[in-house]
Amino acid sequence: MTHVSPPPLLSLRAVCKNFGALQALTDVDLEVRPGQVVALMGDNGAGKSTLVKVISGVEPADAGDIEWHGRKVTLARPHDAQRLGIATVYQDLALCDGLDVVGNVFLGRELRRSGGLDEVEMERRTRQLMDSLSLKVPDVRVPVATLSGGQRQSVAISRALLGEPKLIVLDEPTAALGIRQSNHFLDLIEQLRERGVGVLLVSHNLGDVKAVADWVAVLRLGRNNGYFDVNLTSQEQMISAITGATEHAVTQRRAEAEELEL
Amino acid sequence: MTHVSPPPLLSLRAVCKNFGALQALTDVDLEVRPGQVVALMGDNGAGKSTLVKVISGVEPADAGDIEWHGRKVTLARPHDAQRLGIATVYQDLALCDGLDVVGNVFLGRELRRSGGLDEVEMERRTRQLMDSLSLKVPDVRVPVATLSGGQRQSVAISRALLGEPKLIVLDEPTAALGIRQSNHFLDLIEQLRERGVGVLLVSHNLGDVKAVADWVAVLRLGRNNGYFDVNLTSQEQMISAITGATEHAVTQRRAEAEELEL
Amino acid sequence: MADADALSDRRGGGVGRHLLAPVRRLAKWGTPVKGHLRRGDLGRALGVLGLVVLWLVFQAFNSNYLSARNLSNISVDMVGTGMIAMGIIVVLLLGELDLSVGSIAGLATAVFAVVNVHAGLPEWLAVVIAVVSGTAIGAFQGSLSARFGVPAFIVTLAGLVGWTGLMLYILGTTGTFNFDDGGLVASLTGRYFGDKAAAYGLAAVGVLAFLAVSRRTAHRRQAAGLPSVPLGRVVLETGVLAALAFAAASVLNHFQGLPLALLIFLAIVAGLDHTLRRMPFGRKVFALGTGAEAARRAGIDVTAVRISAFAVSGTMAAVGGLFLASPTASTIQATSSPTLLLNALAAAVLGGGSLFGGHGRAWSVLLGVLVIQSIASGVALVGIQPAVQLLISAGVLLVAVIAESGVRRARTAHGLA
Amino acid sequence: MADADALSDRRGGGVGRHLLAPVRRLAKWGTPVKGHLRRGDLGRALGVLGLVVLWLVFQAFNSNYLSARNLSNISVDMVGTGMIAMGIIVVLLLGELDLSVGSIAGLATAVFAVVNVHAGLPEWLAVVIAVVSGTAIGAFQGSLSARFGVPAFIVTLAGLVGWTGLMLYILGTTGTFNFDDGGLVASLTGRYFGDKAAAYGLAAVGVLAFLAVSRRTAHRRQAAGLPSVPLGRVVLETGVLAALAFAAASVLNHFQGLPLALLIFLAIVAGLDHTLRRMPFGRKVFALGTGAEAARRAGIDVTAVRISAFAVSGTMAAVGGLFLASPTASTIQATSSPTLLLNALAAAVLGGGSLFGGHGRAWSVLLGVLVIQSIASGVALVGIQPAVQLLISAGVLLVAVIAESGVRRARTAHGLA
Amino acid sequence: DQPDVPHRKASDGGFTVGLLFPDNQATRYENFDGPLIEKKIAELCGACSVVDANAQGDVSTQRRQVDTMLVNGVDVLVLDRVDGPSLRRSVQKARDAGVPVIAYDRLADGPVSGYVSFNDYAVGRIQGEALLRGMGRRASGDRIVWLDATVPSSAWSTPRVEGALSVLKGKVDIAEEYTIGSLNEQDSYVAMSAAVVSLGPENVDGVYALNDVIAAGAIAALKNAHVTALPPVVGQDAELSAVQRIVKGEQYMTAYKPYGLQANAAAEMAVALGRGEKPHGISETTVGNATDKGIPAVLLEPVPVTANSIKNTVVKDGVYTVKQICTPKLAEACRKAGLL
Ligand SMILES: Nc1ncnc2c1ncn2[C@@H]1O[C@H](COP(=O)(O)OP(=O)(O)OP(=O)(O)O)[C@@H](O)[C@H]1O
Ligand SMILES: Nc1ncnc2c1ncn2[C@@H]1O[C@H](COP(=O)(O)OP(=O)(O)OP(=O)(O)O)[C@@H](O)[C@H]1O
Ligand SMILES: [Mg+2]
Ligand SMILES: [Mg+2]
Repeated sequence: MTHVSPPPLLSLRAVCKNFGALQALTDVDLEVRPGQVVALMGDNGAGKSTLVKVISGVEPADAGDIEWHGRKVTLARPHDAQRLGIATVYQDLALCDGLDVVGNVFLGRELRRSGGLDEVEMERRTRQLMDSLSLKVPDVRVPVATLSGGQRQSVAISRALLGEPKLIVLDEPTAALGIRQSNHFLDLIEQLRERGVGVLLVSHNLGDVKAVADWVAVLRLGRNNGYFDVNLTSQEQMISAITGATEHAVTQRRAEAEELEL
Repeated sequence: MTHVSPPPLLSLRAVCKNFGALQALTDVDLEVRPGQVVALMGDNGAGKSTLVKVISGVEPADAGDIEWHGRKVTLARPHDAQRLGIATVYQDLALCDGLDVVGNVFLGRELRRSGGLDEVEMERRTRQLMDSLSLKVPDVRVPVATLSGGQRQSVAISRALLGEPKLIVLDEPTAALGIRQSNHFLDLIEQLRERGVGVLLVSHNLGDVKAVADWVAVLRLGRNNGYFDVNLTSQEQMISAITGATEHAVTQRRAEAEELEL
Repeated sequence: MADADALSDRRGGGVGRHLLAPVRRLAKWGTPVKGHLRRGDLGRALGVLGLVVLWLVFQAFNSNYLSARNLSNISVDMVGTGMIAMGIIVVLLLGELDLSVGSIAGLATAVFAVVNVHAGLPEWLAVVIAVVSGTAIGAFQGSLSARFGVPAFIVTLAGLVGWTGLMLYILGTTGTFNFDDGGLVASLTGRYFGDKAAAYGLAAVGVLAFLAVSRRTAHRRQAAGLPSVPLGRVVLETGVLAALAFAAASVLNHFQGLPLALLIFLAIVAGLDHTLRRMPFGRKVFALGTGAEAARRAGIDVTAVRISAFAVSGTMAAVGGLFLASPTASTIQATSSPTLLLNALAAAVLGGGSLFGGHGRAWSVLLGVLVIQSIASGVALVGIQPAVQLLISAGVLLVAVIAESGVRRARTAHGLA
Repeated sequence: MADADALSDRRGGGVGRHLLAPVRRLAKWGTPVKGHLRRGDLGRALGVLGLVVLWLVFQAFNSNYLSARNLSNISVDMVGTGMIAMGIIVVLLLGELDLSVGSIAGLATAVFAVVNVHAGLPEWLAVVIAVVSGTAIGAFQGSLSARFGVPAFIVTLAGLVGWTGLMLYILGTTGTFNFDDGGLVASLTGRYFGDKAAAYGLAAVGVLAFLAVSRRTAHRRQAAGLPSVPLGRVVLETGVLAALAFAAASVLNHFQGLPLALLIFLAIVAGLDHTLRRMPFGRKVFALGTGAEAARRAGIDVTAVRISAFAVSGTMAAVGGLFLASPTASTIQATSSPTLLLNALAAAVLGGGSLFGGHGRAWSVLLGVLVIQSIASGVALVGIQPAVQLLISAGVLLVAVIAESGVRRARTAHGLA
Repeated sequence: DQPDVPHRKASDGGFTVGLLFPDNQATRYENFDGPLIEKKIAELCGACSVVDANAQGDVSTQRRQVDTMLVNGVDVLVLDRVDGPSLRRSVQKARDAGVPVIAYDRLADGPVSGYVSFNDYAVGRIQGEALLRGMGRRASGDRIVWLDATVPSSAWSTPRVEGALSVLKGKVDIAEEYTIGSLNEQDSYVAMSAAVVSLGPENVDGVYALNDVIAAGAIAALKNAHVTALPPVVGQDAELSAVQRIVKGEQYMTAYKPYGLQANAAAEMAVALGRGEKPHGISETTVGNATDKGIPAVLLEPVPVTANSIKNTVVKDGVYTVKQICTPKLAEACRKAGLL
């Protein structure tokens, strides 16, 4: 079975990341395949955002292998990840406060025409994009510093959707979104899946996760603590893995399954 | 009935706030009584955080009256609100990144002893507080800049709980919290209610709101758009008010009820 | 109701995957009215007003002040400081400060003099070497700041002192150096185009270019269905610009015609303005200025942009130095660098180049440096004593920043932040 | 399982109000090991190492360098710059910069001279007036910066030039001013406590105070159940301190004894250190430096803190100016302010006073200024030419910031950020 | 406040003379040169007027001041250039506008019409002679410390050094030599302190200081090093504080340049040039600069001032009154020096 399936889009093996004495990630494994939505869950401080930053090249791993389409890659800078087609919505959004919405959405990949930037086209596309996502900002030409929390998150999401990312990494993307916007966003994730995009979704919301994810990877204290098929796992099992109520059962089973596969 | 009940803890009347041409709040009314949990809901950009900032004195209102225990007050600076006993968890948390956890929790009301700050006692109490809330940070002496999103939110919450606030204003306080931490936090709100503290809770999470709130005030496009008793209102009604599906029915009823009361 | 159900259902943790039916679009209630007050307008209006008041005051003190000769002198004398100010603007947009520009200007003149006079290289080559050494110094400072994460004000404070030391070292015991006062550098400020057609032609070209660009942008925006500047406003702006440009041309023609220095300055201002507002480099500078970490995560090579910005600043400082050295055909005095820095910074700030990243157009430096030079000229004509002149320079910078802050607040209050 | 149910239930939107049963505490896995590397240790160790290397190098050039006379001279001469550097530290902690300290120092000496010599007020009153004018100037700059939201580097750049102008204006035609070389200000650096007991006594008091404070803190922390510094480390630290203190006292006693200037300096350093680290004012300064908006929302009067910090900086600059003017009993030259600023800033940075808010102990300035003055003394003894001296000053500042950045990174990598 | 003078010579013979001074580090320009020149011009030409400006050490400022004076229509310029770059273009500009330029104190480049200054070689010579005399009196060692400036802008300081060395060579040992970065007391103090550490306080037998400011710093350093018997220190400029130090016995000598003579010569030249006459009658010699040869020049002789010659020099010339010199604290020393 292993030799016929194509290699995963992204696979991490034994990734470690320390901040001084603090081991934020220890031997973390993860796989995302095209058209797959993998949810990453875990308690506060479990290392989810650290893993996201490793994948996006923002804070490179100290140890471990990262493979893209089965080939080993180095993600030392955000640029490296972008070149592969990885787009990220960070937990802290990482917007340029003083730039307007258009400027933020297109930052680093501005459209050009003879003689400079094509502001008109960028503005048109930004409006289109935000409309199509039912994400609302008062005006695409105001600095994002003046936007509400949810509006800022909308901008970060639009930014990640621009272009044709192959893997989209979302760190609690709906934390600040309203009810309607959240739902619309979840629809969007399904559209992405249908287009064969890989999605890594960090979330604390079991409802959202059950709604859109195929698999759930759980981190606990910086280590893998289970990998579940959403449709075959109960909420209780997941919560146990996240909070550490039962650490063995599920992990065990998964580990055995992996051994068989190899 | 009106003249026997004590005046509300906080009441806003016809509060307005503009950012240039943008009317963020228009004639907003709101009441919170001691021991009452009022949820404030609304779409992204509805003006919830703006209202929170008005109440906390961070961005004073342009027009309208604010009453505290029935007496008119001016909230021109954060200090004014604090003096009244209003504690706030902001959506953007507003922590001093370079100060450690202890420094942030006690910022502006440091404990003193002869000869200076009482670091030992502050550290002890911070540990105690965070333990009692089951909020976890790796160490109370690391700068909050190094904490995870949820850990930072924990610090902001601890900060607000310190002292004996009379009104606690929470702007999406669980957005970054894990499952366990969220639940624990909701318990805490109930404890606050029992102690007679007024709570204003901004949230997009209907589940949380239904779980702890007594009343739900809905903002839409910067205006009041309904005031519901949680136990008597269906989720559908609330969602309609938030998204604007039906703007009249509920508001109407509430408006009539108010007229009767006056 | 079906919508609401779907919403609460999903939010509530259900496993169903309903597609949310499209909901009514939110009213576009938030679009601020911007037609009548575009970004920077207020600042520019205030600047022009201030300039007019200044001129009238000095004219009252000395009736030669508004003579064509003096106004023409001002237009030439401002170029050196203006060049330096333009470099500073780029660094200010980054949210940084370059304290070393005055010293770099001085050092560049020393390099030029030594290479030209001592080593005997041709003047054009010496100019190139001097300018490139400014670029290299700027890049060096920028890379120190970027690679070690050291605030630029410290690196450039070291530069302020260090480059002066290097300059003194290069000049050796002579302390100064004269170069050919009929040569290339001397003619930078000494040459005028006496033909009346030159000044008027330049004015005409400028006005027409402005009109063409405005109209084309408006057309493209309309075609793309975006709100655009109304025709009336374009006509008004063009009219104001034409009036100013032809008045200036006429004054210049009353003295010796269009100065070469002014022509070069206008060309460089136009180029820098385009680079900052319409080219990817400018966008990157703005982005870094308002969120360095965000820019990094957007894949922008933060170090490269930072180094480039400081290289531009160093280059412009060297160019400015040559213009300042041109009238005396001698190297700039080492001690003058703090005052030079102050004037250039004041010009940059006065021009509305916000210090907080995100704003600042190169064109506005023109206004800023005109104000600074008008004051310098007036102070000299009225014969104010040097100690008081220093106080005036300091006061002008303070007034500039306070005015700028007022403009910024007004802008924020109007939702244009 | 009941727990999990409750969790999913509530999260899932149920209306029930179960009280969550207490869950197992998370393991305390995150506590970094800090015992062996406390904040600032690395920086201090590096600083001391650098100092020793410097001393050996200069001693190789001139065998009188490490004589008791020269070391004693260094300990006195460093006080002026050190005072200014301490003021700068406070402003750096705010995340701001005060470029005007050199000028304020000069102006204060001019004010002193004019009030004392011209107006004939008694010396002590003239000193008070000079120092208070420093305070007032600092407060003025701080309030401009705070009220108008203008970056302090601009306001203080205007100050750098403006106060020099004011100084020249006050001195008028004289250009410089001499005052009584046997008076109060002159004795600031001229007076020594010749009694050997003075220097040794001071060393003993310092060591004992350190020991007492360390022990008491450790006890209180243990009593409160908090981790505390182990006894072994306290003993080690006390031992190192005692060795240094008594060695220094012995050197001083080999020349003329304990200098008054050094005594005053140590007292002020101790006071400022306590204020910054153990008093609410210091905490507010730190808070502002790492998050102005957060500090404002915490109810801190941001404007007042900012004004106070700049007032401290202005005061210390004035005090430093008087110490610098003391040996020659003459006003400080106006042109020397950029170099003064540079040296003071280098001392502040070298001392490990991070520029990014949050770190920086007043004590470390002692080390920083010792390095700066050791270099100045060595450069003077070796007879290096002034142009090169400027290059050296600039280089020292650069090395200081680069070292500081290295230390900062090492600290971050060790989770002590 | 400046009268609008018509461009070329007015019918009544009155015209405007512009005075351009370089800096105010030294007290002399505003206290002596300016008023003295003005007084002499008023004597020679009642209808003439004088305007002045001080460039405060900045060459660009001075250039602008020249431009301004030309715009305002002065007829003669007396230019004491900033110690730094020459103002060749400005001088040329003035010449083109028909305004003659007199170089004052320091020789400027370009078509200068006259030069008035002191003989710098002689300054150095009398400094050297005085130093030898002072050391001879002490008859201890022969080690001197030489404190000089870094910007010896060739034209005026090199002859001084040559003059001093012509006397001192072979007779003293220049044990330490320091270049002072900027001419102020603090920098001089630092250099002298270093010299004391290097040589030992008892081994400094004499100090050659460029001028009185440097001398002041050196003396402060010696006193702070607790040198009880101060070695002879020589300076230049006869500043009031230097004269007072001489009275106190701290400084041995200063080279006094009678500004009155210099001012008179400049005023005479200016009036002559303003009237369209040649200044050759006033000058005794000619000098050359980088561009021109044969510039008519007046080179005046400096006068040494020591404790016993104060009365006959600075007091007699009216530079300082005895009251100015002899403050209450100095009364005792003044009596000893025979001033009171
Ligand atoms: N730059 C840093 N320096 C030091 N420690 C850090 C740094 N960044 C993160 N950490 C620590 O690493 C741990 C994991 O943090 P991370 O942000 O990955 O958690 P998370 O799983 O995203 O949590 P949350 O759900 O709260 O967002 C935390 O204990 C945090 O304090
Ligand atoms: N400082 C400001 N300047 C200009 N506009 C602002 C400013 N602050 C908020 N706004 C605007 O006011 C509106 C209300 O913002 P607010 O932050 O109150 O929304 P919110 O209800 O909290 O939304 P969210 O759920 O996304 O947090 C938004 O359209 C926002 O763009
Ligand atoms: Mg996270
Ligand atoms: Mg909000």
